[in-house]
Amino acid sequence: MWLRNNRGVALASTAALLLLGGISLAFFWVPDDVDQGFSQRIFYIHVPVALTAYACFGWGAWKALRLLWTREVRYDLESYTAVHMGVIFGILTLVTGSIWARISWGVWWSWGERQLVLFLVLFLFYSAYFMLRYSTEPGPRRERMSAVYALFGVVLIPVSFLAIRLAEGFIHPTVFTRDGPQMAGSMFFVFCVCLAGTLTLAGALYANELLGKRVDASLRELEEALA
Amino acid sequence: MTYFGDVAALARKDILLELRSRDTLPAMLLFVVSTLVVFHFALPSDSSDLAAGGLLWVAIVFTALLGLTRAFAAEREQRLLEGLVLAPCDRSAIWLAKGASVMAFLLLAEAVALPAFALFFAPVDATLVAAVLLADIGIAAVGTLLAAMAAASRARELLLPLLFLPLAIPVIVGGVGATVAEEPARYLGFLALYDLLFAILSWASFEYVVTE
Amino acid sequence: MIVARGLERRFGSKRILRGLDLDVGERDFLVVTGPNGSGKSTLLGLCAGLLAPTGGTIDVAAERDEIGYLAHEPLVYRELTALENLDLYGRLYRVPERRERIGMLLERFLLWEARHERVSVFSRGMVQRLALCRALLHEPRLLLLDEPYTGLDPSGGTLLDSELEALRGARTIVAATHEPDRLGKLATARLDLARAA
Amino acid sequence: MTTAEKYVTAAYLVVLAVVLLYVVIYAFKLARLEREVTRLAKLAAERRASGEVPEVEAAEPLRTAN
Repeated sequence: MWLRNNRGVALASTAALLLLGGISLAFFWVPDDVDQGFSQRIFYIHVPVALTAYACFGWGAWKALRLLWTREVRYDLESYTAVHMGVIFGILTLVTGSIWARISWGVWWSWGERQLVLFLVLFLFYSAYFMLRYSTEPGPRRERMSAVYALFGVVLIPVSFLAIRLAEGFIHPTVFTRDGPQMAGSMFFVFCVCLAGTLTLAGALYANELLGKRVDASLRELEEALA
Repeated sequence: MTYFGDVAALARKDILLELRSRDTLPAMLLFVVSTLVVFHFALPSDSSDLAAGGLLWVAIVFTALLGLTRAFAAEREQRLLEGLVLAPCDRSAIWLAKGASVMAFLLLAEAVALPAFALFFAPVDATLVAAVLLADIGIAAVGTLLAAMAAASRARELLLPLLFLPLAIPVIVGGVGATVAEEPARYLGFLALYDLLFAILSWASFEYVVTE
Repeated sequence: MIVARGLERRFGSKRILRGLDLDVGERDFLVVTGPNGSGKSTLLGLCAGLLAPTGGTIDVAAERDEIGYLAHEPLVYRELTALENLDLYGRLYRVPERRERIGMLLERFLLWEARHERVSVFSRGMVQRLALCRALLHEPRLLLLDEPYTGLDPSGGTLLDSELEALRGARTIVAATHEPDRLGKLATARLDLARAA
Repeated sequence: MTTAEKYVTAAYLVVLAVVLLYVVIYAFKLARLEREVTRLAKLAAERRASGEVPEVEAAEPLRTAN
């Protein structure tokens, strides 16, 4: 019962523990990568953040699907909040990925880095999602259009990924790959801790943001009742 | 077969409207040729045919965008889409008919653009034509759905390119790949996959975009 | 025919209808009155299925092809002729013996002479008469009329009077108007949205 | 600290900074909500003082609530 009423608190504290642990392990415990040395340690934040962003977009699309199925209005806010979180984590992916490109190849941007390019496309796509919401009157029509657009997003992710792989065939050959030797067991463990940390962090932010948006909406109702 | 009867009636209406008002197709034709001429001056003289092939795709996508912004112009002015939505026909028939007319205009524009491209820049082969046809399907399918969304928003013409271009990037990749790569088959396959996925998705979701 | 409970519709933060209960029986003639912005058109849109309620429920016991809706806008293409417009809708509504039905309606509403002219050259009254033809085309069981007398000249008004007289008791009719006098004598039920709100 | 170490640390700090930025933005939002609640509470109190009992529609479910 306590857990249900304080989901945000539980998520936030779990996220704090996991992330603190994961980051400490990533810095002080895990051995250096054979090829990339110390700089490989950025992997433990960049990749979990990217996967979390995908998870948020997927969660948003799932809520969108639920909205179209059930017509229950609350799914609109949930889908919107999930996409919102996805964009925050997407921006983080772009920034950390850019830093990684700087360490590895000395440039801030590399079109050869698939994940980075994909997140740029997704960033543009989901920015348009916000434009769509802002330029439409709130109501059932907007809820449904946003939901359809969010669903297009999860189809666009694999399609774009494929497109970016194919584009390497003619834009420029892949010189750098990060598919190095198999991850050592300890590396994989740290990666999992960090991934769990970012996922719960996203969950905590999502729960908070959703709560705030609901309070906002309820206040507006109250204002109308009192006016 | 009433479904295709509905589609035919609706598409016929769109063609008829265009024949009467003549405001979309001439604009598209003029636009695509102008774009190619602009590209001639934008390309340094020693750049390869490959670069020109890439620009052809930019021209096609932006010409399609021009047509798409006009796609629901007649319906939008007097909320006529409501009239169509009220009719007992399947709502996806409205999408299919509109998509077909968008595609017809796009094909006509390309019937001018491809010979012009061959004349100005580089020869056009069967692969390129196939890629253009496949790309048109995807562009018309996704674009029609997004045009209906944009028509319901306040920003309208401004919103459509923002919604459409991120979704058009895979089309550009497939098209340019088929134009310049040594082995175009997999790019054509990719375009076909895109068409299939997004046509089904748009067909199934159009109803939700135009109803409440 | 139409049952609404606690019906509410808002547009953004603006609440147009709130807690409306409504029962319209088979073959009733309901006249909805109220000032501009009181929700007459919104109510008709909800009945037609164009709008979804944001609260409460509404059940309309008619399929889409049994509803005729005369909207605020005429819902006809300006660049098509009267005949082409009705032909398009006739096909979409799968009207049996389409040509005959269209011809009959055009004659009854004095548009036969103008059938090959584009709607863009029509006068306001002609457009409204064409919109009426469009709404009546498929002989709907439920007729929703939004300000049906708007733009009609006196003769058009008389035409509509006799048409409604004939349909009264045979069809379910919901008509919204801000001047209730003319429709008042036909009404079997009334709803004043200014008071209901 | 080597360059690599600096960059890696920077990447982790960026994540931290964005989360903190979010907290700041959220604080502003909370402040706004707090102001509105205060205003509405005052409004309700005035209503009660003037003898008019506001018709609080408790039964009406909020559109956005669970």
